[in-house]
Amino acid sequence: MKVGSIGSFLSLFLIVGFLFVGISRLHPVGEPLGNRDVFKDRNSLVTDTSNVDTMDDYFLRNGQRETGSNNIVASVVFDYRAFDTLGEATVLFLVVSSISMLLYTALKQKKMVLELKDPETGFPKNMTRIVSNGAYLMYPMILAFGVYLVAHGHISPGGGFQGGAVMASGTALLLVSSYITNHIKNTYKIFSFYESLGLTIFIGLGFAGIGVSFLFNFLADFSPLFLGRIINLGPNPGFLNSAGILPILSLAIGIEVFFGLSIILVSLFHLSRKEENTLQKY
Amino acid sequence: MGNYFLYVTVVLLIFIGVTALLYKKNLIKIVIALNIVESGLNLFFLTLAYRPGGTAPIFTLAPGLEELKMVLPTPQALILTNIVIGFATSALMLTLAIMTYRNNKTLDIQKLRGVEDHD
Amino acid sequence: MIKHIPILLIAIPLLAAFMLPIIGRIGIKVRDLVVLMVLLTVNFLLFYIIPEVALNGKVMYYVVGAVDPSALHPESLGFPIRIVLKIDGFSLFMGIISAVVALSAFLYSQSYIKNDERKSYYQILLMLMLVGMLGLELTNDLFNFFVFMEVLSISCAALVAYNTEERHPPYAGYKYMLISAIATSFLLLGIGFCYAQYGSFNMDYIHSKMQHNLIDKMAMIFMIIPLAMKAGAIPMHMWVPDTYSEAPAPVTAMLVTASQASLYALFRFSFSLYGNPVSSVSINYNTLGWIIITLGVLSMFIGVTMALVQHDVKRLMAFHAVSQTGYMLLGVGVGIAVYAAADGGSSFNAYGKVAMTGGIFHIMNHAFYKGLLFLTSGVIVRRFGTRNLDKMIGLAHRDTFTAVAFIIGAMAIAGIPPFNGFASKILIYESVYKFSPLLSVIAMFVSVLTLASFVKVFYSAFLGPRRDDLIVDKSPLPFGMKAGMGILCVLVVLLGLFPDVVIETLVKPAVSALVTIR
Amino acid sequence: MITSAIFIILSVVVLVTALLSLYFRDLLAAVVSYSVMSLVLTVIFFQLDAPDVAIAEAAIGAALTICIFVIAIRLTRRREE
Repeated sequence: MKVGSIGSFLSLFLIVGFLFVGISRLHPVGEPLGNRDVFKDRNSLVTDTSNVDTMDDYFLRNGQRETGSNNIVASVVFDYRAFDTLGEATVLFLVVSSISMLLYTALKQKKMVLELKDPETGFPKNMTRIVSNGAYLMYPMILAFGVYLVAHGHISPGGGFQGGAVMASGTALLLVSSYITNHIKNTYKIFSFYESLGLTIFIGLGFAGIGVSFLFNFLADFSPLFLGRIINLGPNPGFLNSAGILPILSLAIGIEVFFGLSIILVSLFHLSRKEENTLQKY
Repeated sequence: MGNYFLYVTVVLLIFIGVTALLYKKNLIKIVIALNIVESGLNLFFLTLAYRPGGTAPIFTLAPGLEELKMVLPTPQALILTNIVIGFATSALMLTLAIMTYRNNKTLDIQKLRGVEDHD
Repeated sequence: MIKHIPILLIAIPLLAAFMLPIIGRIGIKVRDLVVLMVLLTVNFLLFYIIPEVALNGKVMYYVVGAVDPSALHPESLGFPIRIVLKIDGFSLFMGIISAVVALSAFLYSQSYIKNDERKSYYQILLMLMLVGMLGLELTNDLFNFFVFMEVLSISCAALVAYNTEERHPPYAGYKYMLISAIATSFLLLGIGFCYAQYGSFNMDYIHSKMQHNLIDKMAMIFMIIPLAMKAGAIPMHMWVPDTYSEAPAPVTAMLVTASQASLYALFRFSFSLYGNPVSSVSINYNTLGWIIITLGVLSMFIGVTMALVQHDVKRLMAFHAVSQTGYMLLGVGVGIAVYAAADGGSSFNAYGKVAMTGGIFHIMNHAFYKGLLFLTSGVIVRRFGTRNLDKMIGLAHRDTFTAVAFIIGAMAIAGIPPFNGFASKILIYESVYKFSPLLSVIAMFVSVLTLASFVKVFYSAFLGPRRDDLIVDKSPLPFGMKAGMGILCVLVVLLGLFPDVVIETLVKPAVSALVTIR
Repeated sequence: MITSAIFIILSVVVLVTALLSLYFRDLLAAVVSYSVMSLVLTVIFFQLDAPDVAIAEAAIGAALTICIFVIAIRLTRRREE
């Protein structure tokens, strides 16, 4: 015990000391590596790597032309470092699988009857009519906002993760305002099917480009009609049908994140509901 | 310290989080502490990418090319990944904490310490 | 197609894992067959590239998503912009270990894990664990490494807690996840420091630009110590016995390999990211080597002494895992200590290289025999319904196969000649003796203690009168469990009989991949 | 100069809420405090010209994380012993 507390104090001291020394040697805030004038003479259409000496400058300077996406962050997430995104989607899938596995026995132990609707009024229990109706009305709007974020990921701030997370927060709203479905098993099956589907689309698109290389953006200059629209370089309003496979990847991630997070929320919430019911019984 | 206050915030956040990780005994409190450390890391990466007076790396509605100065895009992309990973980690840890509570009726590390001595 | 092999190794198991919830609805047989086929494919691909990578010494690069996947960076640009996968000798060596152990763990768990709906989740997690290991072994990108580290640790933590209805496994899983989360957080901090310095995540690029200034050294500390923690070296070994003993047996066999993957990363970072002994501003290799040697000797000694007093068969084996990690650290540590010695590399060529060969060969041997021992411990625990050694007796009358497998594993871990433990330990003894005789003596002494403690286990569990009343599970040993143990048994014996072949084909390329600079 | 002042104020708020979330013995209060921290961090991220990250942090850090924390507290116990 004594040795442990001394060791932990020492390690804490060391970590903080190292960190303070480290930040005093780092570049000052606001002056990262790279060239400030990356956009000088930018309208030349050949690949231009003069004046570029870091990875980020390359993305800023050539990202828009190479991927056709106005949002450079989206082009990094879904094109240049799409493999990381695949890994991240794997992490989410992994956690969903683990939570389903860990809670499987607990959720299956006793048959549970969810009496969510009050038989007299027809509205959910525990919540006033205003809350439940308000949640019910807000849910489509939250979904619409999430879908907007997903669909416009390559034009404006947003993308698969953000949109999926916003949609999943809608699910959370429905859950806390008691609109939980009675057919939890069916819900669960459908959700996990769509989650797998989203991931399969993602990795399938990766395999589709394997003639060149895995996750190659093969639609970027495939056809101007289908997701290959050539955009003006520099500031522009942006078009939905540009950027190649980027919007599809974003959509796949959106589906995966929405259904994955929803599964996590539904199973945890279901467990808590069940415990309450058991408590009330005894 | 002048220019370094964002870095200092990062270090203090990590310091607070690690202190709590070492000295807190409650399983859920530990998860909160871990999330605070992760927030510090997120802030660290975004601070690395920051350029004062710049714009977000999005060309829609950006000002003209002449004075365009953008923040670096890669750290933002990485932090997106890290946020989702952090959420996933804390969801798993909370589930495990719930299972621990169901089986042992306690969330205290010191009471759980006897757990490993069994045959 | 051969140029796509690095990505296929990761993408095929990923695709299968993603499809598994859908495939599982078609039928259980189909699902099992798919998983088996995927694992066999991964093994086949890894063995298929042995001639090219290990024998010809070619390094395979794969740039994910680029127009030309084998061109490291766009023309007229001096640095890579995309994620690069890289297979050299060491990656291939570790990949083969992971894939083989995963295959035998899968075969074993086909009979060991009860066949219900949770099993498809179990298989998903097992496959993603393999993906995590392969990913972090093949990648050449720091952030990608972090992501796969997370994949690995989350799947491990969930699998450790597989028996949720028992008292202890959820807490063991929580502990493992906490340790991993702390480790990966600090790893990310170190990666952030590297990025702030060099504006890139590519290991080779950072290595070529490395300035070895203060921030680099701090980044190294923030990256090496978490990895040592995850590998289970001594000051941070507290989680090892808890997690190893609570997990199901096949998962424990995989966990050993997962720890070896962290060890791989430790060696990889200290050589391929920071190693440049020729440069005058480099880190002090002698000091680093002695730190690693000290860690190794402490791990060896404390691990084995803790193991001697245990009465729980799985905890005993877990402490031996800590102890055996010490041998690898000792071997490679000696290599590092003489890596940049002032004599122009003569002592490195004389014995440092042999020590590293021994240390790295021991990784493979340890993964195989420790996996085998944990698999047999699964049989023992299932037969007696308890992990307490005092309540076991006379299993050899009933389970001859398990007894033979256990003897093979025990003799291998103690370093008795015809088995593989001897082959790597003799290399370590010989070369370490030239470096410092005392260390060599300690290593031999630890081996003797290891033998003593395994004799104890064998005596209490397998020998003695036949007592059928103590045995809970009386069913005959299923084929899957036999197959899982059989593969590892054969490998242990083969590696012991023909160590030269393996050393020449796999271990020497692995060592030369690490020390290319000299 | 204005941005510096904003950053300093927001940083102080973040640190205070982080401390509070570890200080409260009532776990629910701690979680709410953590949520406030996430929300303020969102503003900082937006000030750092990272709208993508800000949206993600708002949706995940400030909404969904809190949701699962609250469920976990409901399933265990509310007071820290």
